[in-house]
Amino acid sequence: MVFKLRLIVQHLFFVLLTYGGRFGFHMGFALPCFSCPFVMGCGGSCYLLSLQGNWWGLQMALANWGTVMGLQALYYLGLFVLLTLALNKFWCGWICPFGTLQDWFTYLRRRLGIREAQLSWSARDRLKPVKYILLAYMIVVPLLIAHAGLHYDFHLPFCRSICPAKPLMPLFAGSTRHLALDFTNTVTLVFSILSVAIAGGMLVGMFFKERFFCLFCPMLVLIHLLRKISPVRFEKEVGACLGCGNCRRNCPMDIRDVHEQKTDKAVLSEDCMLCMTCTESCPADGVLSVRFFKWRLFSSSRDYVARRFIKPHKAGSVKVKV
Amino acid sequence: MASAVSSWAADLVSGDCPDVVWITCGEQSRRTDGSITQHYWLRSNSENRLQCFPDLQWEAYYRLTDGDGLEEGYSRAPLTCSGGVPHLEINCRTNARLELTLVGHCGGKHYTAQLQHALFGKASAGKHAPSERFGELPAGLRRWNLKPSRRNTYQQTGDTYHFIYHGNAGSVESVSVLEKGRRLPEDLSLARDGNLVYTPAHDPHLDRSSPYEVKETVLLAREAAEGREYLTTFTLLLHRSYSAHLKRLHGCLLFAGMAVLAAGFTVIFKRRPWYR
Amino acid sequence: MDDNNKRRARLRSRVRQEVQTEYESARRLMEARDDYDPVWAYFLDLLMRPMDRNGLQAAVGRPVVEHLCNQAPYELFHAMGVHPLRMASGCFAAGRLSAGDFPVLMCPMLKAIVGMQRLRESSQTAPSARVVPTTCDWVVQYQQMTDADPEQTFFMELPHLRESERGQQRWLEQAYELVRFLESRMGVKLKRKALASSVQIFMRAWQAIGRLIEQRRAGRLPAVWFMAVANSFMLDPIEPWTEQLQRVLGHVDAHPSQAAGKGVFLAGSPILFPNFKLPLLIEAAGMTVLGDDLCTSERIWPGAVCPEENSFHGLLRALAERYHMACICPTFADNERRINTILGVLQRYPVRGVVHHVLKGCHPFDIDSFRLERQLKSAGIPFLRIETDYVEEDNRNIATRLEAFAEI
Amino acid sequence: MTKDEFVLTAGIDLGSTAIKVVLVQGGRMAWQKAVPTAPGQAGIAQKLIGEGLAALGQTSDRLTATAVTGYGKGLIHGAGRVIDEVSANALGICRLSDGRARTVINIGGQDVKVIRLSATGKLIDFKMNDKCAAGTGRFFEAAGRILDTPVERFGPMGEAAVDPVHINNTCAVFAESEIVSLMAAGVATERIIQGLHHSVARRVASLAGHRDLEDDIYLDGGAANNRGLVAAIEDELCRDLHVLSHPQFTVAFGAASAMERPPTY
Repeated sequence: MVFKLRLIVQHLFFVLLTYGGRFGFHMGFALPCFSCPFVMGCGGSCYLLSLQGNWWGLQMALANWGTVMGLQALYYLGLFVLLTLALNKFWCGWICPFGTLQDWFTYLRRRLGIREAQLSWSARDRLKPVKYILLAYMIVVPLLIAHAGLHYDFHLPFCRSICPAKPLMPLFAGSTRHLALDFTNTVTLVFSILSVAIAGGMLVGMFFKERFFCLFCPMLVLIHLLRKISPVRFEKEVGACLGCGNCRRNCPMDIRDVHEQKTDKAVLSEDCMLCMTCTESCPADGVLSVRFFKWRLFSSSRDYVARRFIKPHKAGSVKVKV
Repeated sequence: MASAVSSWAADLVSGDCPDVVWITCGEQSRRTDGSITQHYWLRSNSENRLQCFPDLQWEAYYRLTDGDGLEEGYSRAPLTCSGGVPHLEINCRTNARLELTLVGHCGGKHYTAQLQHALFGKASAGKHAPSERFGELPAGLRRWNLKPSRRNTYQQTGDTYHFIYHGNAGSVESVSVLEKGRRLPEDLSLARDGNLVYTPAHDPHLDRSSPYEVKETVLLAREAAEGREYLTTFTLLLHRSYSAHLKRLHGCLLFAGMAVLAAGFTVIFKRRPWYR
Repeated sequence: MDDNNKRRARLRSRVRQEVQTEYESARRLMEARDDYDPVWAYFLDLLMRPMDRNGLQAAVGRPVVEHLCNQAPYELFHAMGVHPLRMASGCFAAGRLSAGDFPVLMCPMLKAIVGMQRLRESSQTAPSARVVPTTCDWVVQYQQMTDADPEQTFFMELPHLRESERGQQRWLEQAYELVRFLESRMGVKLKRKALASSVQIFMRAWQAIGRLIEQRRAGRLPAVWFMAVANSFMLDPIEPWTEQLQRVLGHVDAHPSQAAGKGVFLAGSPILFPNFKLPLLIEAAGMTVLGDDLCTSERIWPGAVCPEENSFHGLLRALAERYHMACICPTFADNERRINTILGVLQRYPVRGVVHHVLKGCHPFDIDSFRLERQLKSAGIPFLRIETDYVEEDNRNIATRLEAFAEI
Repeated sequence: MTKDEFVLTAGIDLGSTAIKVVLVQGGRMAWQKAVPTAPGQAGIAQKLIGEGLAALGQTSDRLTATAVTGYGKGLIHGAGRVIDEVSANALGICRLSDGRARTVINIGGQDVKVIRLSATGKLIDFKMNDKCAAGTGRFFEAAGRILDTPVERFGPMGEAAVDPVHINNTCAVFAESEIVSLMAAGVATERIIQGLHHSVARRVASLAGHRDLEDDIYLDGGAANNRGLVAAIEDELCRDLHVLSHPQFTVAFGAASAMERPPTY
């Protein structure tokens, strides 16, 4: 069962990326997933930090780009591109610890039998450009700091003012520092208020809507930019699709493109995180399939849906995508 | 150091000697092998310039303590005279804590200027080579001893620093704090056994500037014994406080408040009004 | 007045006699086949049940709710302890009872349904409720045609535009309305756990049918028998029916029949017992029907109910969407995916042509068949449209065409 | 092809209105005869074959095989091969037109068929009218009874007619009443007959449709002998039609010549 494997991989990486640093395991500073560097002893650092960072990121003055630090910045960018090419959106659906955290909230909600808060199609479409705005914000502010003399306290703008992972993930390392309001000066205060407020809102959002933050996550944009040259392919056999809508309803990201696609094969959209829930709940044989180069990792089949959604012969609740 | 430096009297009449002398940080440069070189200058508060003598009577002792343990004795650092002001530079290959002590005398005044600084060398390998190994500091030297603690490597306002004054504490006339040469109104009292606890106040200007901004606060102890005057200074390179301004209660309240607000909004508005 | 009633009573008893003989002869026809086996007897018995509703009610042991098109989720009925009876029937003789009130050129199935309704009304207790999804224009007239009690009839307004949020949302509201209607009629509260277990039970039936469809695609099961099984769906409680289906699977595995001649895909208007005329003619013309998208055969189970979550709303939403989105009834406005099933089967199985069955007077399927014909012919797939009704008189004409089609 | 010279096959077309028998030798129609349908078709067919063999001076053992087609093909048992009439028609018209035919319109006794075929005579697609027998042989018989002129004379009389009257009913039943009213109005029989031809032609044209009629269109079946009808259909279809010498026997000929070709599936 794919979703069982996914649970194992998610939780393995959650432990590795949150506590790995304490055992000397560190996956570098260019991970395409939200492994938050503010967690003491984290097992790897999210690339967004390096992107905005002043030593090896956009915030470095133009002059330094020629020096050792410039090389380091390119090194991190190259590492990020390599990692993204290798696993594409698997980073989001299978590895990102913050995604795993959000999934826990969803399991909890489902266990309590509470209904998911549905977004209307128009509301969902209005949310799509938010992640581009956040990405722009994350790129422009460091450049302003480096070249336009913006005050240094605006450094790491996305991490310190928007990202809910910064206040929430360190809780797993026992530090509530990032939940505190920083009264050092107005900028740090505004940033910390924003950060804590957004984290509070996201916490509830995660509970009621599956993978709520992933709707706004700029990492999706960065990974999506490399989809053409990445070997990972998510394809739909348009000719055999029954149009039953399972893929659209079961998708944590409420993606409609997979269901509505009637002409071309590629259905890896910008929001998709390759959690393969749609492929697991598609009752038509061979319609949806995920490929890596020429190997088919997994494709939909009627027997799989039967095995997945039918509990063996004892009464009781539906064996649902837990 | 482009900043104005009080000059040093040409002759050695004790009247012309500067009242207070302390160490200040110069710029830091990173060598190709990743190690960093930190420049230090001597500054004084009196108007006559601090002039290098033909035969420098200042000695500089320094000790680098890096992550894996204390380095035994002190080493001597070559003091040079550039631009008429005594100057020295320390090269540090790995992350280490520098303890720098300069000793000198002019006329009847004996000066001791000290400083502790955290240096982050990222050299690929090897320990930093001491220029000239030297045993202990000269005996009987009046100096401040800052009790090392993990928190003090990154000196920041609002932290408490425990000093022990080596010299006969009884004859210490006054202990004062100087900023850019001006005496701050606080007066500190030295305990009988020479212990002093000093907590630098937060500086709104420092808070408003960048976290890497450094404010140099000098701790001065005047002691007069047997007709000589001992002026011992310790330079604290204070950054703005890293965690003093954090208010976790407010943060948690805001967090909880937002969560409740969002929950209310979601339950009321965003869950479609279904028949059930 | 009473001789009028007497005359009507005499007509009704004669029609009941004719209906009886028509069902009997159809059954004997099936039993006379050389691949007949006692394992099919269960399904043939079930197929005789629509005539006597009391028999069905006794067998099922639950109050019976009649329903027409199968867009109303069966799981909802089952979870509320009610048994849905599909009123659809292919009995020509029953049509005579209602022939006087309808135009000549009209969907014969509906004539048969109304006829059977009148037969049942006279002899047995009237049904306590009737659920009618508003698919085509004639089904919508059902309540007025049979001037049934509006209180007993619940129209589920089927949104004809499926891939729009409004459409899906309105159909989900209809599902909630259906639950409310059944609760008020039956006085039974629908609980989440019951709904969850019903979904499980029907998913097991879906799985068994899935394996039967695979056997059929491989040519090991004649189309007529598959249609017998499909038509008997919900004429018996679902669990025994599923167990019997497992036995049939064992039987077909044990001695499969060899597919003779060209593989053909049967599409179009529903084909109902006792009127298996077209499948039999196709078989006689030397072709085997490897797949079909009739809403009384394979299309009773188009997709699978895969609920995203376990809450009451989640289950209901999964049910509503499965029965609404996966149905290919031509009355839907956005029905481009209907050809997908055919192309899907054509790619995987040796199917070399499509026979499109149109009941005379069934305009939705008739008009849709021209679009389908254009699409299939552009894809180079032979296509034959057979427009017929429940009479046997044009068998020769159809047989000629089918034999010729076998040649293409 | 010496081998073909001596092969003698028989094709029997048990149509709804007439039984047609053809003897084929060397790919040519050697002998053909048609008799109206009557019960005991098997016996009639055998008798006709015997008559044909006698006419050709051949003995029955020279007959290598017989093929049966048409509505009644199930009635004769023991025939060499049973072929459906649409494929037989396609093959027959292809052989008789030396491969030029692409479309053939067959007006039979009970149905009208429009068949499209490939150069080799293989069936590509076909259309048939459904139950309604309007515009078929039966229709002309009924009209003949009312006008009490034999069907054979319909052709010349129709051709001779100058300005055909417009008969808008194609349904055999209603057409009769319309013909009676026209006769009462004193309209000349020729004009009525040509009017009938045109109404049938309209019916055939609507069935055939204009889109997919490929060129070299042939017309066969019993009604094809009727020159007036052929002219009317050409006029309605705005395409020129070819009619062979014995249009009624094309299907039987196709069945007979199918013996040399192995069955398709």
